[in-house]
Amino acid sequence: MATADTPAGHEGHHEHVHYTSTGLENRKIAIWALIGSECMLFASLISTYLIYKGRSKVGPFPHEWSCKTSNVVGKTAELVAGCAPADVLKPILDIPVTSQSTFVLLMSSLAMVLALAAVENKGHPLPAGAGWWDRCLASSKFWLMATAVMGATFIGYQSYEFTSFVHEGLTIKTNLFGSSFFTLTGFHGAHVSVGVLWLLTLFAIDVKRGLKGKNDVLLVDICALYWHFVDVVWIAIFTLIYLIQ
Amino acid sequence: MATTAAPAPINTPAGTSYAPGEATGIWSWLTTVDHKRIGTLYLWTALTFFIVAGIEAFIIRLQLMKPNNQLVSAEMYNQLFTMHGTTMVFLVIMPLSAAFFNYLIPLQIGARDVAFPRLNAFSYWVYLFGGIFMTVPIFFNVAPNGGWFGYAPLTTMQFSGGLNIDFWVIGLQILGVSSLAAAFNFITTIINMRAPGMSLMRMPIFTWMSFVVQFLLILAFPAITIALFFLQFDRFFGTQFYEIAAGADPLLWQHLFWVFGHPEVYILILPAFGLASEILPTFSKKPLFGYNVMVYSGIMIGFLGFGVWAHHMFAVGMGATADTIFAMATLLIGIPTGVKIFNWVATMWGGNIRFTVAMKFAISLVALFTIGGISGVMHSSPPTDLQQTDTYFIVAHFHYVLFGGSIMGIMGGIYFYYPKIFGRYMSEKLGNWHFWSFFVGMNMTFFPMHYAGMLGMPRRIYTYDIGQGWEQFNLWSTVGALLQGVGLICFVYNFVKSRKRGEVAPNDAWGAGTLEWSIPSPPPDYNFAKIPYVTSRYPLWDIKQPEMTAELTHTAPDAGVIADAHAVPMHEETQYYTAKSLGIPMPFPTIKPFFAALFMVLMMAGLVFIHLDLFWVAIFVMIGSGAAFVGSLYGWLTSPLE
Amino acid sequence: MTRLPYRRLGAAMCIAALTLALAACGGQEYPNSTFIHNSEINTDIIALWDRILFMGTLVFIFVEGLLIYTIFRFRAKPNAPLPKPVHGNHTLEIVWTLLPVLILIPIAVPTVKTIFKTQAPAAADALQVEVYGHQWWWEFRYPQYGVTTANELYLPAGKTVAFTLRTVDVLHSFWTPALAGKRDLISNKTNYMWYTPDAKLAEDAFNGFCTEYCGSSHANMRFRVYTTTPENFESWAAHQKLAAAGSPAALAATASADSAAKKAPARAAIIPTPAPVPVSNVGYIFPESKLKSHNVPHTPIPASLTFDDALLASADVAAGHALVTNIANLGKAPCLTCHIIKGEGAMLNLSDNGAKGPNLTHVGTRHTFAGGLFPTNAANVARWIKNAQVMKPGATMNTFGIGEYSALIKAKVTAGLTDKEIADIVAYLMSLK
Amino acid sequence: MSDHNAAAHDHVEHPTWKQYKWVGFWLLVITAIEVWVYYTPFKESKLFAPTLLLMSAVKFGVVVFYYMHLKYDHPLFKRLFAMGLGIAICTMFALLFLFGALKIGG
Ligand code: HEA
Ligand code: HEA
Ligand code: HEC
Ligand code: CUA
Ligand SMILES: [Cu+2]
Repeated sequence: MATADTPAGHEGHHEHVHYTSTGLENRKIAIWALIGSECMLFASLISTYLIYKGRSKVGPFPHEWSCKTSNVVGKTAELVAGCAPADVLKPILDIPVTSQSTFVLLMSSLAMVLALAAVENKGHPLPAGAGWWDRCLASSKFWLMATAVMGATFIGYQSYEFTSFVHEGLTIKTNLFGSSFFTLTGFHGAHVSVGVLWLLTLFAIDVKRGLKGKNDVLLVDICALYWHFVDVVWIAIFTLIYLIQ
Repeated sequence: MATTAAPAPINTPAGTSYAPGEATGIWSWLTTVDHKRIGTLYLWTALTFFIVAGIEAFIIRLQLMKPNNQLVSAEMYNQLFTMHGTTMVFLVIMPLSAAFFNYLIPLQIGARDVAFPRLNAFSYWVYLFGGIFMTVPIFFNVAPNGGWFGYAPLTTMQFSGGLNIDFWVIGLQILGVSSLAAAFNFITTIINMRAPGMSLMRMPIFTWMSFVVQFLLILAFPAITIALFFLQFDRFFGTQFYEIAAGADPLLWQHLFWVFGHPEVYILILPAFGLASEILPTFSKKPLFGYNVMVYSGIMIGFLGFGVWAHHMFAVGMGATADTIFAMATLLIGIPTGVKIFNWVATMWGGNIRFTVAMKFAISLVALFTIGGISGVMHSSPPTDLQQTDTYFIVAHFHYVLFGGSIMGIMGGIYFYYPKIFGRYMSEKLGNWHFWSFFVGMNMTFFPMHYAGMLGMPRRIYTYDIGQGWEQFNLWSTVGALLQGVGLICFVYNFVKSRKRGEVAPNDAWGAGTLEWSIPSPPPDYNFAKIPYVTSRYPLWDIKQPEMTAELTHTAPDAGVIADAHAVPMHEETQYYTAKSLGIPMPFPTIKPFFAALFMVLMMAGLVFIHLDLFWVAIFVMIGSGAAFVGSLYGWLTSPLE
Repeated sequence: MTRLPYRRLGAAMCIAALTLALAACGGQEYPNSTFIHNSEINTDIIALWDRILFMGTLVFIFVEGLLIYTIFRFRAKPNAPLPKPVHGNHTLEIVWTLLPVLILIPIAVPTVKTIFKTQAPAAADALQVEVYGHQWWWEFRYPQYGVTTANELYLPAGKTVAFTLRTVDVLHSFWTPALAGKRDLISNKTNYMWYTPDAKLAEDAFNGFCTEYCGSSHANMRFRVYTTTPENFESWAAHQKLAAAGSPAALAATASADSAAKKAPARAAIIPTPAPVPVSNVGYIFPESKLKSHNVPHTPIPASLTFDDALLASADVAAGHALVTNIANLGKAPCLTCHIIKGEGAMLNLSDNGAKGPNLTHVGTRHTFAGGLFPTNAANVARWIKNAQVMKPGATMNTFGIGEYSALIKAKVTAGLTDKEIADIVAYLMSLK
Repeated sequence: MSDHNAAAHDHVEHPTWKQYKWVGFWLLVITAIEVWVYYTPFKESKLFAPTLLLMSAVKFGVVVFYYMHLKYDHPLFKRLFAMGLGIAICTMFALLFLFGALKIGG
């Protein structure tokens, strides 16, 4: 897990390039194994959310809910505190806002691949007559920062969502929905936050001494894999939790 | 750093427990990143916990020796069996297996180290601190008391308000970090650090089984991690995952636990299977029978292991369809396991069997695991399981597989690899005492439990009434446990004494065929002076007894070789050199993983203060050690490895 | 090292055989054996078990036999040539992959059949019993009869019983080994099971256990099942349904000679009740003489918990009755805040679901109490009221004896009952037939 | 750094901006359709959930195969990922089935 300024692995120590059986980098294998493992982590969280969906005894509920059109599995209306059959509870999940944050996160993945491509292409001089866009594409700093900023924006959206839920009376303690929703999206948010810190670290290294060379490509690559995975998890969450009732 | 002149060997060892030229002293152990030393640390620590958990078991047995006994209180008993189970599973067998993963995998695949040596040290320290954190409370009568699978809602604040369960839930979370970190490490190591020519299908079977186990770990642990997070959030932050009043479903915990729990039992047994598969061929003087099938059945067991978890829940009323599905899936596991049993017998068939202590342990694994497996099949039929579940019949089953399987296999492994690790043999005489008292004692303890269970004795009861028909079985069990205790004392004495006084062992202590026996005992810190080029499954037999591997397909060393600067044809090494004189870069010793582990454990443990009504202390400890943890991690990540 | 351990192996086998022999013919009774055909469910399970045991034994004999033969036959002999290095044999390996399948199919087929048979819905006319698990005692309700009792389950032989299983706190599991398999009691979930105690069972008593770990006194959460003839059962149920002896309701009932219990609540407030009147006909009660030794609890009474038994002899039922049922004494003896005594304490309006403790209406007819831990007699009940937590670890009932240390409040009880008062209460409770 | 033995890794074609931007484009388009559909009467249809699942599976696949360059990378990574994902999805479905929550769209 050496970061860029370690002497290990490059800068003349040729013998230190360890032989590996597959020719692949250790760290890349490890990150893919980690991603495989994370699948199980999020599967457990998502399953819990879906299992508990509709089992809360008190509101607020994720989607539009009324005592009459109860989609609460096996629960009768009087279990819901203060619910008269005519009441229609407002859905608490805000699809338009979440669509925006989803959009931001998806675009951050695009920025991330561009950052990786920029690091990979370091050392290849820009073609003659390259426009501002080519120069932009070649700037790993720009794309790393862009990804981090978009990640942070996503976190911002999430904080907004969480606080507005709390204002509407839904906290992690309110009901099963609150507990499983905040825990699931909170775990995802924590992953995004770690990713943002990771990206900022890479950015700092890039500013300090420039990211280039095989080892640095790897550094950015494993971060990118992690980042995309977090994005992919959100794709699942957005559909399963927000859109499908 | 090409080697210019042949380096001068340093003195050959006279059976020291570490190779000559290596640093000694406490500091060298705290800072070590050498997989062999870390393996040894795992071994010592896990054996210590074995004694602790064994004494707990022994007190359990004393309490149950006669009806209406009043040796320990109900509360203490509940802590004893919870800690006995938890300790045996998480602090004894898993780490004993990890000791072998650490020590053996790099040696067996011809590597100089694991993929991430410092992460490896980190895993060990986390295990040690986590283990201490979980074990110490029993001396203050506040140990976990929810059973080793801690069913909700008993473990929620509402029903277990004390600190007991806090230690359990945080402790397991800590141990999970250790296991996961180690698993990523070994997956990478096995995939990527094999010597040239060491294709997957040439890997020693122990490495193969360990490989499967690492996947079980990374795929099973997340489920319990999440289940534990829920419980932790419930207990500390007021979430409602297991809050009955909020409409929670206690089966959520059970399912998440057993989604982890069943793969876990294969995590416990496969390494022992691997060790037996090394021992049996060696002492039969025959290659392992049906290597390929052994590999595939191991993979099969691991894979099927993910589809049977609900067989622990036949009594919860899942419905006939679900019961049927899980029963059928469970029955299927008997097939790959049976293949293993038969292949082991076939390995011995026609061999020249030498009854060393290691061999006896390995044979008894085959014999005893079969018994446990058969009772497993008896549980897998839901209607009959309804008479068995949560009785001593289950206790009999899992001790036959865990003691008869895992412990017997691992004990065999210890006798087998002791000469490699410490450079000296363990005493066979004491070993025989150990073996026989274990073998007889374990049958005497656990066989009667089958009867007790089928005759109606529930498990986890601290007392039972006179005249229920269980007295004689319990008495036998207790006497058997005493016998096992005698065996354990023989073992501990043997283990400690032989380090200094055992017969000095050569490289190849037993005439085995795999790579680890081609280097000195104990191995030098760099393992292989020259990385060997591997051309078959038993490279050492290729040199020493080529007739034994004649049937195997070999690759010529130069055919399509990916040339590594250090790879040379298979050879034996007898001399010690220093890594420096050989120009082998070694990872620097570093204390950073130790501190990272210490502060991480402190950070997680700090939560406990909340329930002592010391909110600010908790915040202080957690933030303080969290910062120190990040600091250590930063120092670790930014300092060069070698 | 190469010497063969014949002698020691022999010794080991002798010991193993001895264990077996002892187990098989210890000359002891196994009252909780799962191998007794006492119900159709158990008969099905035993049939399945026999089949699996047979298959298992085949595998056992085959594998262990082969193993022992192999290690004896192929033990190393001096100067033996190197064995033939056999690496595998496809045919053999296929054979022993298929062999287990042949064993497993005859297990799988009857397994599936039995699953569906035993989990089918119960017959519609079955006797309904609602089982409620409490830390650490059992509540049994007979909704068709309006009866609620604790720790002792009466069943008519030959009639199917449909159980509805629920818990009020943590998980428990309901098990009578000699009658049927177990089923868990799960929070927020209702489980079902049924079985038919064989008609051949006349007056038999069985021990039952909680088999899901449920905290401190999990081991002490036992119960008894009494089977009897359907007539006896009806007689028992009819009486259990009535209000407690001497309660306003019961007096009203006796007053109007036949079952005028309907009007009872209205009169409850009016009629003063100085002393409970012993009941002449208590209906059927499982005869004490039919209890075998293993049905009678032998739990040791904690030596630290003393009670002057002489007080019990001179106890005053009326005083006890007043202590328990007079609302003025509720601060001192708040029994009726947790326990129901049918016909008493109407103002507390406690429902079955609201009662934290066992229904005491006919506690005097029960042979055991506190989760089947003790025989119901004055000496035991007195100690129980004095300090329940000493009698049963973790018990949630208050400690009442003045000067006793209460594990619940972690302090000595100052405002409680004197031994005399306890004796009176006990006399009253014992009169509740 | 040119003489390394990681033969497999470096010589494969990596996708470029041209491809990346199309992937990004489709991700956006599909998300837009998902959200749009949510506000149409189709939401009440039985096909709503399966359709959405399909769409998100496509998004999932595109990111994994192109952005995470699994398509171009060593097959080992595919296996590592597929194993985790496969077991995770199977477990999830099994759990939902066991809890009677497998009524997507219902
Ligand atoms: C090392 C650990 C280990 C291993 C390997 C196993 C292996 C198996 N286990 Fe066990 N099990 C436990 C550890 C283990 N178990 C523990 C700890 C518990 C209790 C947890 C708790 O409640 O605390 C438990 C509980 C448990 C239960 C739940 C019981 C209950 O609580 O009601 C069941 C039910 O199906 C079960 C089944 C099996 C089966 C079918 C196997 C199979 O893998 C066995 C396969 C092996 C063989 C069958 C023998 C060899 C095969 C042949 C010789 C071929 C021919 C044989 C046949 C065709 C039958 N186990
Ligand atoms: C690997 C796992 C493993 C191992 C090896 C063992 C080993 C033993 N186990 Fe255990 N056991 C479990 C795993 C294991 N167990 C689990 C998972 C449970 C379930 C827990 C739960 O329900 O939650 C359990 C539960 C369990 C119970 C049931 C408790 C209950 O339900 O109430 C019993 C009862 O007899 C028991 C007994 C024993 C005994 C006698 C041994 C013996 O083999 C132990 C032998 C060792 C000794 C007898 C120690 C002797 C030591 C000395 C004499 C001192 C020497 C000191 C020095 C040298 C310093 N175990
Ligand atoms: C806090 C509630 C509570 C109060 C108040 C209480 N009890 Fe109890 N009682 C219980 C519980 C709970 C049990 C069952 C305990 C067990 O078996 O684990 C019980 C059990 C009993 C039993 C045994 C019943 C049986 O069949 O098992 C008797 C008798 C009894 N109580 C009498 C009394 C008397 C007399 C008083 C008043 C002086 C009293 N109780 C006050 C909760 C209470
Ligand atoms: Cu109730 Cu155990
Ligand atoms: Cu299992």
